[in-house]
Amino acid sequence: MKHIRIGTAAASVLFLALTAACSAGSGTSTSGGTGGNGGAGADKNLTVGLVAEPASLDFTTKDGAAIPQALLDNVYETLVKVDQDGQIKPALAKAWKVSDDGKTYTFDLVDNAKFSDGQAFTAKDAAFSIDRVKKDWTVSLKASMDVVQDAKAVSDTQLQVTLNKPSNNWLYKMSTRVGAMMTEKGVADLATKPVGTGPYVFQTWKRGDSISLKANPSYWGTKPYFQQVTLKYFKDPTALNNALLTGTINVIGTVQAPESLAQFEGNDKYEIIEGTTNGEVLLSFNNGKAPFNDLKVRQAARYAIDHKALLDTCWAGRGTLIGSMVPPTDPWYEDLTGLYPHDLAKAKALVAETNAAATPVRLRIPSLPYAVSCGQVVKSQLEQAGFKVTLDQLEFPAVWLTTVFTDADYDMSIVAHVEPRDLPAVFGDPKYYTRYDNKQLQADLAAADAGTPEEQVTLMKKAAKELSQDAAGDFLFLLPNLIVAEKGITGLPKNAITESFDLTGLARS
Amino acid sequence: MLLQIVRRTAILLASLVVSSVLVFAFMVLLPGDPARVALGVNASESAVTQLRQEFGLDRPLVAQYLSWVSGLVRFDLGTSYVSRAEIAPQIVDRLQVTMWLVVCAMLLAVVIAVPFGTLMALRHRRPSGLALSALSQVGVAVPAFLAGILLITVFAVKLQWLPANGWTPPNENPTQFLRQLVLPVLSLGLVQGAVLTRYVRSAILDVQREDYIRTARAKGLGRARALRRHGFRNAAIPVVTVLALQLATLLIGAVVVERVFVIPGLGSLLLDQVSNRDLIFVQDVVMLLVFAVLVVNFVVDLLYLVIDPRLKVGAR
Amino acid sequence: MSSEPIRPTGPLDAPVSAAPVVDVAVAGSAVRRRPGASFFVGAAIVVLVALMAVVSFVWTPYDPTFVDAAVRLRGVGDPGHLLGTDKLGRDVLSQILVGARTTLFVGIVAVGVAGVIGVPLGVVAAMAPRWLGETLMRGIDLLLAFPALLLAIMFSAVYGGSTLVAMVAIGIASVPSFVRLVRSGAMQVLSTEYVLAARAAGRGPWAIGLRHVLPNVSGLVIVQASVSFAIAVLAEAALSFLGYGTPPPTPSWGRMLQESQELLFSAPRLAIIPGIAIALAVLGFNLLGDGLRDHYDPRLEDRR
Amino acid sequence: MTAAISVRDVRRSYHRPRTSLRQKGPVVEALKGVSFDVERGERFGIVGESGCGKSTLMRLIAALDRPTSGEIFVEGMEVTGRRETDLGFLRSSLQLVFQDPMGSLDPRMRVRDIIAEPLVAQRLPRQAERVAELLDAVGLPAEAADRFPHQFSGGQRQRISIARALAPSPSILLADEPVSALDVSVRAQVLNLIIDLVGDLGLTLVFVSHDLSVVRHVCDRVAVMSDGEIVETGTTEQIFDDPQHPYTQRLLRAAPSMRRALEGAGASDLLGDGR
Amino acid sequence: MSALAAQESPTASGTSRVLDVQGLDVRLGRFHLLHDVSFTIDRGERVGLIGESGSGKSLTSLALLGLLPEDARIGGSVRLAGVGYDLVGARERDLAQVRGRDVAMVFQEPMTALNPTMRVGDQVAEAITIHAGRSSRDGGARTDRAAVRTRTVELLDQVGLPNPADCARAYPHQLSGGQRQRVVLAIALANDPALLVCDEPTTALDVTVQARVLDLIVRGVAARDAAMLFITHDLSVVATVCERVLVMYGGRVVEAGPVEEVFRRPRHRYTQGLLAASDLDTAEPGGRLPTIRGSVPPAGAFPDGCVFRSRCDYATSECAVLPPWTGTDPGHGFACIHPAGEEAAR
Repeated sequence: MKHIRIGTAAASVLFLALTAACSAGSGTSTSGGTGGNGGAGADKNLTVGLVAEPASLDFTTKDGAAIPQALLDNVYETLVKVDQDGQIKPALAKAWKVSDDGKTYTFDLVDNAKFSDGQAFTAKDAAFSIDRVKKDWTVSLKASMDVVQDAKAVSDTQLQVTLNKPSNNWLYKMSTRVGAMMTEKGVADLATKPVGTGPYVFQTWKRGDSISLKANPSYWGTKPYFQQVTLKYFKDPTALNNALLTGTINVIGTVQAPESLAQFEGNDKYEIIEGTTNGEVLLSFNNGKAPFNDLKVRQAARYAIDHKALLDTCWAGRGTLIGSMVPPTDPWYEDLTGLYPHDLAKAKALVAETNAAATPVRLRIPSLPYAVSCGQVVKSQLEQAGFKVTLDQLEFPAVWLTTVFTDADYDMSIVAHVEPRDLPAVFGDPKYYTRYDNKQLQADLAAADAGTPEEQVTLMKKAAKELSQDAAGDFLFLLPNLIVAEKGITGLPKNAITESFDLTGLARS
Repeated sequence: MLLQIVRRTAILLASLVVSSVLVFAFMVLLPGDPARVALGVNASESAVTQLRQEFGLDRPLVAQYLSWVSGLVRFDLGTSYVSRAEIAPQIVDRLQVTMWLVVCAMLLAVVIAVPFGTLMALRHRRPSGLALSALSQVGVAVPAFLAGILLITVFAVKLQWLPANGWTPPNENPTQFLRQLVLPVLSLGLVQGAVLTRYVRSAILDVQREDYIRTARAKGLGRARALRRHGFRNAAIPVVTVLALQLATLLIGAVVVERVFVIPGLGSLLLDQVSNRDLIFVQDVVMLLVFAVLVVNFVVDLLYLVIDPRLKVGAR
Repeated sequence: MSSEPIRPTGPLDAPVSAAPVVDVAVAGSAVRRRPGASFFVGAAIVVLVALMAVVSFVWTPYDPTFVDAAVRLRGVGDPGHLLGTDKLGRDVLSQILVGARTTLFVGIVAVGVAGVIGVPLGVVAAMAPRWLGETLMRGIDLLLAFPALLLAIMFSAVYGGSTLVAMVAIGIASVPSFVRLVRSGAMQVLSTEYVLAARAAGRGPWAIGLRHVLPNVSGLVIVQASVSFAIAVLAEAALSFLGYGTPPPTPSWGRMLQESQELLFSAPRLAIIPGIAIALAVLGFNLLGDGLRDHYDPRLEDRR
Repeated sequence: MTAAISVRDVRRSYHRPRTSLRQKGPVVEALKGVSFDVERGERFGIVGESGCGKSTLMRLIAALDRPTSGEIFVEGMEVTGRRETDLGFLRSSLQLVFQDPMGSLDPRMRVRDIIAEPLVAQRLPRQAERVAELLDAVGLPAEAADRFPHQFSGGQRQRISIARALAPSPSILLADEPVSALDVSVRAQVLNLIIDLVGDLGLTLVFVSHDLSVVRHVCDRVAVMSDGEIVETGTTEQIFDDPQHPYTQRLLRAAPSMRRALEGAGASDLLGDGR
Repeated sequence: MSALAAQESPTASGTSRVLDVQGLDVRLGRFHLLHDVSFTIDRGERVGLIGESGSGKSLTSLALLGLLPEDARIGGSVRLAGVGYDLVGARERDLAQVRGRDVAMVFQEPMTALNPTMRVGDQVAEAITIHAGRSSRDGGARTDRAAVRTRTVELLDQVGLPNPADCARAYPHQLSGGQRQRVVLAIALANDPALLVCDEPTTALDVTVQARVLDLIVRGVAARDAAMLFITHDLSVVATVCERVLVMYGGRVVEAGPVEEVFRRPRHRYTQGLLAASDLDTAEPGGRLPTIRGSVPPAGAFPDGCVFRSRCDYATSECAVLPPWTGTDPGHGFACIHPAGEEAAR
């Protein structure tokens, strides 16, 4: 169970998952009727600019949020999906039932879905996909399926999954990449030729440049508007902006330089969409060793941070201030920003009291834009409170992951945890890099997973508050979902709270 | 002549062997187990073992080195630890992109450098020559990426004449290819041109002082004609050296411009693979670059044999 | 810069760099010209950069790393912030001043590494028996196959990104140009009659190396050092741009430029100011190198 | 009494780098078995054209190079085959003056240090006084010691060279084309100086030159070298008035002479018999 | 072109004057290097120009061909038979046509005077073809490649190169210094110039080689009935080769006249000193030689008035004024207030 958490979070920090799907509410009827290749004009093509290019197309063996961002919900589909409000909705499963003991799930599957290699999607494929996670996946995410005891096809359209124990989280995880439905014949070349049932078919991958998808002509559901979608990758946020300004791309899927939004604001050629994500930018403390094993030191640090000023300077004021590890889109959200208001005097007093200024603390940040920006601000603010801070920038992912994440060789770090509902992952496991060991919290989290939905909400609220009060970390802010698109592109999601950049509902008016 | 070729070939081969050992050793020194890095921090022990076996990482280093080198000789560069894709076609792909960029930029540089460098040398004591010289000094001092950013700002974003970035293969859409090529080639070519101009100037100045130029002028060749007929060939020797090496080192050096213009070239590939810790890939790319530099040097050496008859006899 | 650091092999030694060829001066002759305009302009710029660095030790308008949300993105000429502030509200003038330190540090490390390795190696390669000298030079040629940028990236991957690591790499990549230059200069010195005279006087090889060879190649070394300095400054900027250069919070002109990119439209000054600083410093060292070359190289004397 | 210099069948060959795959590089014989003696107090001239091996011979005598075979004795002590550290006697008893007045002085050293170099190297006492004495002896003012070589004219530089050579009070002076690079009007001054010093100090002089008239003026005995060999040796009168070897004859004839020219000899008269 | 060809006849005066230099004056930077140099050379005449380093003799030769550095300021006039304009101040393009055709030059350093990357024959052939078509003498015939090749080999043969056809295919580095100097001579003689300027052509050569080359130069000039200006510091070479001599010191011609007269009875004190200092033949062997005190000053450091007075034993305060030229014409006389050869009379 704990292992699950470590794994998921590890994946989540690999890259920022940036935008959300919008599975529901593609209200405008898509007119994908012309069919074939001939008719699709330029307006049926879409190019989306994104930041992180995948290193491989196989998320069963390779970590990283970039692969599901491109492929999940577009090429691969899952049995269930999460909508903009965080609710679980049908996808390849039309409906499902949960047994009273919460251990057996029976899914009724759609009967007209086909894989892009022409085979029909059946419950056998679903059972195969779930079994394969446990058998052949090598990424640590596979642990989310440890709770599954058995998956079997009752009929072509009915699947029965039995769990070891009740888990609220499992069904939620089925909406992520571990729930991706594959075919036995299609798994040979996962890294280069993904085969799924989705609205788009993988076409080409120009490494270092772009991935092209084309509309699946035999898609079982509502056919997508765009016949051809290119996901183009830009390492440099400025280049990404320039590409939109000069018409090379139609959409900036994720703005990494919020300051630069100024050039799109007030320009009626473009539309800016701002929403929220699951990405809590966490100033993490190494709770396992001095000085941050001392509550007063942690509190001093929390008081020292002026969150408003920090958000204004390092992320141009875009984003949401949060007081704990819960985004507003989660059912158990509660505004806790008042717990540790900016109070320099208190911070100074606490620093003086604990002798925290005696030795410099190492703020070891990954080489990611938001972390580099925030790191310098945090350093400056902590120093005003009397801390001595050395700032180390570690190459991300390779160096940061080994040094901070694996070896916990750090005092403080800054990273955005973008995994949905990741509080238990980040703070529920004492072996996690935060080294936070709170038995009460762990018990509450276990009970929340096993309990009824109402119990889950209550217990999670309690955990979140406990966490914040104990200053297990400082929750700097919640990353905004920032999309810039040419005017007239519709169906772009306001919030980014899943792993995929869902292209299904996009259209041009 | 034959002896010279044999001798230089032997040096080339020895250099290749030594550098391949160096590159291999460097990669061994890199911290972290490639298999573990490839699989991510939380990969299971069995998966790591399996990958190590699959890629032969459990063999002795000598065996690994030999199989790598024998692969290189057959142009079998192996399979990426990370993406599991064949490496050779990817490198070829990226190399083509970079070659377009670098070769065009160097052509531009030559087109700028030869006339301006010559003019600067001919007028090196006059105001016009000094002005050109100052201009070239400024050109040398501007980082290529800054030039790129400025060009994008003016010609792409403000004037909207050309695309700001991106890459289209020439066979896919020749017009778009050319439009996208202009700005990166300019930003690389102008800066390289400024650098090369300084060399041309210096080489021409040196040659101008040679006695044989005076002999040629005493024969009745005008200043410019004497330089053209007798100077250029001799001035070409240092300039060709610089040019060839600029060409070879730009394969990686262009990475900054590739980054600014989002061009999927060889340098970007190397940076990506370094950050992915795809060691076999990095090893191959580095070896390719080393190979390129060494071969270019070799070719330049042979070229000297053609340009400079004194070397044919091995006079030292 | 993307492209700087290339040095040729081949029969004719012509060290290549962002700035032009360092001519191999005739070692025995001391015909010196009075320094020209480029020397004075170059020296003035270099002194200015050095002065900025020195001043930054005792005084800067603000702590260059002090973040003040209240004054972010102030323009040039803002009262209290002469060159304005960046997006974190840090004082640009203070950063430029302290950045000069980084720039000098970068050059000193790179040139220091190259010189400390290259000069003795060059002298040894010239004084050693022929076979040893030749072998040494082949080894040095091999180093040419590893361009500075490549070495810097590889070094950063191994030892972690820091200015020091990157600059040691740049320095190592500059070693060949020093070795070749010093060797050819030293060989000229060794072929002079004053070295013969010194041997006839009873001087041993060490004394000849120290008392005759080194002083007479020092001019060449100074010129090359100046040019290499410029290359190192450009390399640091390029590496910072790629994220392998000077890490925050140390102020560096290269990183200031890189950080300012997203604000190119709303606050172009944030790119222009460090851009000018870099170009100026590079220009200064190149001009200084040129001026020194004119001074030390009698070949430019085209009057007979 | 032993000879000042005794050269016994000295050979020196160089390997040129090979230029073909099949053959080894050619061997160039710079000296093909040279033998002669220079007596103490003698002024011995060596005459020959460029490439005849006279400079190589000088270097071998000064132990600045090693012969391929043969032996060289200076004042009865064998020079050949000794290590550099065992050559102290040679360094103090034999010194050289070179041709190029610019290239033979280190441009980075003050005249004082240049002249004192043999004294420093041989750890001799009274260096400062000795430098002053030597400057006086070669006719340079005392304040010259503080200046650098480039501040002097060619003739003055050659005087500095001579002062340096005399510093360790050698008994033998090897002069390799000491006046060839000097202006005619200065040449006489330097020749006078050398002749005076050699006479006053009782030095043995070996004087190498391509200029027959200079050798004739300075030396008592002359050896004519051609192509790595000594073709003829004799007293100055013998060689110049009655040359025996055809090469010597040709050499003497080819040298333009003012006297003969004014008597009406033209360019064609410089050539040997026939054309 | 035709205008030039039309003037290809002896000058109106009827004398066969080839070169007429009047008041040649050269400044480079802040140095005044040549002062008022005047002389003439007639057809078939061999004139020597002697002087030590810094005397301005090489500068004079370069001025004759218009090869001085661009920033040199030149005054006076240089007129050449068959050329309708003053070479001083002429345009580079016009000068180029004169060089190699009407006036040719042999330089001091044979090792560097030839292009190392070009075959010797091509370099000679180039000298022929440059002026082909422009030359009235052979018309366009010389553009024929075979004819050019034949002429090249012929020229190389004339300068005494063994196997001239093989030599033509050689590169300069494959030839010895003496052979290279012959090639340079062949290039200079290719267009049968009216004037051949030789700037220390044998200084870098061995005595025996020098003898050959001097002989070839004299023969080549004689065969063409050309005028020759022979520059050297070696008095005996001048005495052997030339009929008339100009003595230069400090950028001025201090004495001029027939070789016999100047060398037997020098009038200028410098000429006298130079002759005495260089005359080793008559000096007592091992005895003291007469000397000129001091050394040649560096450029720009010569005294005004008489340039030699800083080294002259006879100098008086009168010498601070520039001594007038004593003599019939610039080609015969001296500039000295206390000339030699008058003490006996006094």
